[in-house]
Amino acid sequence: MTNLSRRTVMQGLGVGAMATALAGLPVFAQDRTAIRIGYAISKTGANAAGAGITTTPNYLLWVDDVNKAGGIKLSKLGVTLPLEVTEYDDRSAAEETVRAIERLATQDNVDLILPTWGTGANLAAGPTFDRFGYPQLAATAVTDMAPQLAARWKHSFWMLGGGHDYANALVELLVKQRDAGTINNKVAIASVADGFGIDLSKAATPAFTEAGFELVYDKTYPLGTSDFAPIINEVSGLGADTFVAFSYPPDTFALTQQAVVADFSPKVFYLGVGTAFPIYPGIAGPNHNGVMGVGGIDPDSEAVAAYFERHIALNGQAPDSWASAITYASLEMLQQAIERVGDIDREAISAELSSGEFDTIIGKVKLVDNQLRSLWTVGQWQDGKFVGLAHTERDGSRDPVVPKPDWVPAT
Amino acid sequence: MKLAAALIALLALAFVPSLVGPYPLGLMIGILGYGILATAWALFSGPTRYISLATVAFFGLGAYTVAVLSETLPYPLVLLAAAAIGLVVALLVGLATLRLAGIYFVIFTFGLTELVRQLVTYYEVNVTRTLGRYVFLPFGPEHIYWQLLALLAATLAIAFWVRQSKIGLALRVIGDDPVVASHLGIRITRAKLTLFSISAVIMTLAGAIQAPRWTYIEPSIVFNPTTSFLVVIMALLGGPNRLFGPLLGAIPLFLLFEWLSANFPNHYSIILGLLFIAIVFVLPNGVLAAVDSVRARLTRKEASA
Amino acid sequence: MSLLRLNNVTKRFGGLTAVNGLSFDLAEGEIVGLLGPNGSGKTTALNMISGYLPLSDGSIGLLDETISGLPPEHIAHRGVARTFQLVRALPSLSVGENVLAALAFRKAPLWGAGAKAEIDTLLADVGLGGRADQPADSLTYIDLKRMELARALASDPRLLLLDEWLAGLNPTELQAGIELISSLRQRGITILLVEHVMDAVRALCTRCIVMNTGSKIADGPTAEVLADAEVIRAYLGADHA
Amino acid sequence: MLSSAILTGLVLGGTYALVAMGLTLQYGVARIMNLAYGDIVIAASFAAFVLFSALGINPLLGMLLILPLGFALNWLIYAILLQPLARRSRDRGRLEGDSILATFGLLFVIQGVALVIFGSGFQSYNFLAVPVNILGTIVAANRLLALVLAVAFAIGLFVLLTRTRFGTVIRAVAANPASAPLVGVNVDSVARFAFALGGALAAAGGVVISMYLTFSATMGVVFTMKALIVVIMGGVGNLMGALAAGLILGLVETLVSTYIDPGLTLAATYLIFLAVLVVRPQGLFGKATS
Amino acid sequence: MLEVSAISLHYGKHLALDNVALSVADKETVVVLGANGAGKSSLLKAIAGMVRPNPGARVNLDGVNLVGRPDHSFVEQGIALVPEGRGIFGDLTVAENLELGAYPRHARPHEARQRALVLDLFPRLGERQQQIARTMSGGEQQMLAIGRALMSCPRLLMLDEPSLGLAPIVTTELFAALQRIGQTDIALLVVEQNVKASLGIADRGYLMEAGRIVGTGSAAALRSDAAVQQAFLGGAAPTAISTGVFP
Repeated sequence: MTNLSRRTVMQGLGVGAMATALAGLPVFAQDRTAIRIGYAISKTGANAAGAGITTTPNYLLWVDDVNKAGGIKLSKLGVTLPLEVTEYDDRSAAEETVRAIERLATQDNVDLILPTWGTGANLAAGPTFDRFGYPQLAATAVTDMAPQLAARWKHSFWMLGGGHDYANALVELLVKQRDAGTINNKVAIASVADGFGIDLSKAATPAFTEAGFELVYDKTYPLGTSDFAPIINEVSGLGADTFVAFSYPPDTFALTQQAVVADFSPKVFYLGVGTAFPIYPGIAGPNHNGVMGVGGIDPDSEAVAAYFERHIALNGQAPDSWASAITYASLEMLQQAIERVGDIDREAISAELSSGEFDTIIGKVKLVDNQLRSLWTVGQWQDGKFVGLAHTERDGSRDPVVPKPDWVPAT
Repeated sequence: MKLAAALIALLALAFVPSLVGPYPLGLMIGILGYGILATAWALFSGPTRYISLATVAFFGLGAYTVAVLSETLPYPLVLLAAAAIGLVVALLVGLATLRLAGIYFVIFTFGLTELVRQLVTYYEVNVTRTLGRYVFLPFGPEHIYWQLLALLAATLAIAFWVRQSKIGLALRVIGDDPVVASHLGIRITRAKLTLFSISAVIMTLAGAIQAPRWTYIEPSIVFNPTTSFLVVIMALLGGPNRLFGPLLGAIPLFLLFEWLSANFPNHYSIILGLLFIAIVFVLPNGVLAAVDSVRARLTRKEASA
Repeated sequence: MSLLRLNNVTKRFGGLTAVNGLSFDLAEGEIVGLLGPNGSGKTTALNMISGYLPLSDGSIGLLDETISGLPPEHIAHRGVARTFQLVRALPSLSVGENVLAALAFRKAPLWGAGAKAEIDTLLADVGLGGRADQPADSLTYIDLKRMELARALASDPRLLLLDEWLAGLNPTELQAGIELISSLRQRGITILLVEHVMDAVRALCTRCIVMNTGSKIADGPTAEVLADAEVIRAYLGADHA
Repeated sequence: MLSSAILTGLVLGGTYALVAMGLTLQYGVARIMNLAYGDIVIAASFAAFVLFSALGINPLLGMLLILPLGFALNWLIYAILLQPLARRSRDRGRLEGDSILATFGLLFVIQGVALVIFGSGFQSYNFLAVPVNILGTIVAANRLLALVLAVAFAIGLFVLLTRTRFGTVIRAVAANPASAPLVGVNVDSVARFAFALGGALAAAGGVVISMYLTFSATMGVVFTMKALIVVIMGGVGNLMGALAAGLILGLVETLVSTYIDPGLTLAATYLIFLAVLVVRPQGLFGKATS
Repeated sequence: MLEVSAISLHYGKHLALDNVALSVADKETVVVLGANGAGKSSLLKAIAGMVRPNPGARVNLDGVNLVGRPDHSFVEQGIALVPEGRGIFGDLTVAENLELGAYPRHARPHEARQRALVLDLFPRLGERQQQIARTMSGGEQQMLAIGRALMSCPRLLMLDEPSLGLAPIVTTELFAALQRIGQTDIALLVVEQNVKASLGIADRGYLMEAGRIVGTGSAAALRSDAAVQQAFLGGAAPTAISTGVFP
């Protein structure tokens, strides 16, 4: 590792053009002792917290699971090889992400590259994955551009849907509740002024309006806001039974606390990223019960339960109940695709990912136009689990609890 | 003679993309990007000693200009528009900061960058209803590399010219004592605004040229305040009052970051931090000053030998 | 015709009136002493003439033109140069560059080879010949004063404002300093001198203006002014009369 | 509505002031432009979190442990890392440059250690999240605590600085360190004390905000920048200035959020900060230098 | 009381003090004369501990060598310096400046007594107790600087060009005050360009040139010496001193 990197630095200085030429030589099968996986992930900077919850632990878990099982079978080569990892810190900067992928692809010549965390970073990395022909399994990017992107970059796979998926599912679920008379017609929305919040609010605003809801509050707040008292104070006086926040984790936690303090307890309390995090019940205390949010899991799935157990055992923390399982599932797909191809043939692996059906912890999965369409879109904390209420392909396994229980005041 | 050497070096560097692989080229792009920013930063901040943290404001504006206009205007005009926007903002910033000095200037420029970021965000969110924008320009890394190389050459040429020129002297006088400067007949406002604007336009162009490399532009990517800090550190490390100082600060630091993040992805922060502290203690006057003093010691030894 | 004319010049800082209705004229070629106790407003007056401080009231004219309200660089371009009470060298520049800074930005700028010759001449004039390449911050106090004078002269002034330029010199140095200033008269430079060193005032000034608490209390030929009872009471004290 | 917005704003401003107060002491007296300040804040948040969640120690009691620890840690940081730099460069500009570089390094070290120990994820817990009704406005007790502490610290330090001999010594070192040895003041030890005291205040801020803000190892820089804005807006070294600036920023943020658009809160705070500096380049309570 | 010897001091490559020795007896008033750049200020700073001389230097106060101690401890031993430029705390009030003067431990018990002494010497400081020091005139600031030094109960008070930039009438007052101080138990070591006035209050004097002591003698002898007259009171070239009038 150290030697390799020293060489790399020399080349950066423009000294080692020769070495680069040599590095392009193919790796022969008989030399192969492992399948080399590379990834650059945000270990520092703004994205580190998100990556540390959803992405890194799952990469570690998958590598551990595979290697414990003896590795991945490459039938064409007649070997079963363990995974070997090269990891970099992209320092939460798009420029670093791009360069790290260039490095993994051309310098380290890894066999496969796992993507970084976040929508922006995955979009930034798209052309580079594409240029070097590596499949990109973007499991933590939410974008309505996914169909166009998948068409533009043939090796890219978009696993987490777009803003419309989540917004429409939420509206649909709420329409049922309204029509049943459980909630009134008024909805208040606060969105973080960042990629995720805007994508969702852009989809949700017209969807709510078309469904006949009255939007009594629909505003954005800047990334980094720490005090939500003004928003909660204003919203609590507007008579909305439904409060929706397309928020980021710190905001999600602060909004919950503030709503409890202000005793603003709407019948539907829906928050964005972070509700599905394992620490949410710890922060909200008994009040986590009945809170809705993005994502969800199938509480009755044994595969998911087993996955949770393995994740806790290895990482010391539970996975989140939205993108973690998807991330892990995307890795299972990758593994199965490799085994079906029987060799590290990235073109063939990509083709298999596009067309094949895979057996994962979230069930049988088949991509549609390089996109995972089988997603939990709305979840709710019920009995200590963040259970899926709405799914893009199948009916929810649980019914929503509306109205949610009243807040228990803190002591 | 020196000019000829510089041109040969430039020509040689222009062939780098055909000689090296994508990753070394990516490194070169990164080095050029930071080298340009640090040199441009030192153009104004070196002689005046006004530490500006507004670098990324201009950088980001450049990138956004490309994101907004690349579909509607031909590319050269997009760059021109970026330069014009950088110039206008630089003049506004320059006029607003005329009375500020020291730490007040530093934090003002930081606040200003954040304000620009907030306003861009607000505009995008509430007017265009999107946050991220996509830049699909048909540029490979080598195109970006060549453009950056040209911009770096131009920046160094400007820096060279400024050092020889009256305006360079004016800025040094202002940096030492603005009161004396005005009493000697120096038009302080004009001198400061001129160089601040030149420096800002270069930064804007650096952002504009690199935008296509990321495909996706959003405020948190292009207005990342860390960039401003890194540029200051690089320039200070190399020596902001020397022509090649900022560049020679950028190169080792950039490579150091790269090496650490690759070899110690989990302890990157700690090692980097310790190295920074060591640098302050070991190289108190910057890399070039250290090189000079070593060279001086060697010549003295030779002379005595 | 007068070169400089102060008409009812007033400066207030908050509630404090530092200079109060000061009026006087300087004729071309004069060396005039501006005297007064510490805090009587002399330096404030110089600062207003050079444009460093804006006036609260009144006006200042140079030849036929009103210069009050102009920024220092414009006043400098009209031929007013100064030194400062506490020497203000440009420490990161060399001695020569200190002088060049004045040459390059004066009304008829010098740059390049012509400037170099002029720098050498000016430095030689003040006794710093051959030291153009020395860093300014390595100079001693007296040499800094010399350099500052050379810098002021490099602006090619009509009017030179010297703020305690002779302070802190020992008697021998003082003698040399007096001769240097006296030689400037031959260049046709008018000099307004704020000074506490009475020997120098007596030797140099044909005329003196004395201020006390912001107002002018005496103005006339040096010998008369220094014998004035109020000047003795407020400024000189019995020992120095 | 207005009174509620004002109260909410003051409470938020209390957090800002509390976080900034130590920095104004560190920069004003010890002349250290401490870019690692926010990481000290976060470190204290982690300490409070560990005491609370692992040992069940109430953060208010935890403060009794964490404050002295913060003091000691910062005392050591100054003695080992910064004092040699301060000695090396008695002039302010040089020390500013050196301290920026050195504390930038320190920032990475502290952040790196926190990353190794706690990982990069979000941490949060609830303490004192009980509603307090003040004149009909509900505020969270933990946020109110921040305001109360900010005001108490500001007044306490103000009294210390203006009414005691030691306070006069501290102000003398702040105003003119070169002359302080002339009256027998050990500049090194006063600066060290001020830096350590500033660190203890940072730790106090960290403990309090951990009760209601979500934090992570990489978030220190957010607090550094907010604190710098407050310190500069208030006027360097001026505790009352920091208090006033913090409260003003909190008020502006809340009023803009309530009456204009929550999307413009941060833009408004930066705008007001910039406007203050354009009008008063030395900050609200700073002394003009000329 | 004060015995200084073998003081050499480098600023970079420049030798500011070259093996300087001098002494001040109890209650004595000593003046140091010399051209600008001769090293007079550096000498006072070295004696006050503000700069550290080259190894081997001795600043003996009653036989105890203070060299190497931290800068702030010199005043605690009884050596007070009024530096060039005065060094007052401009942002603090007059009263606070005086209070700080009495900061050294040995001075604290005598604060009231010393304050009375200072206010008696400089009545104007009494009128201006609450004024911010920076806003006072140059003469008043100089008085404050001296007053602050006196608050530390010094045995030796050193002044660096106290009359610099002061109006003649204030200079007269200042020297009168110094003379009164000289009559107390306090010894004075003064650097001055005002040769006439300083020799008027001094017992002894030293002549310095280019970092070295080149002569010494009683004030009366110096005053009447023709060579000193020539060198310091006009006319002669400074080289007259270096020929070694007082070997």
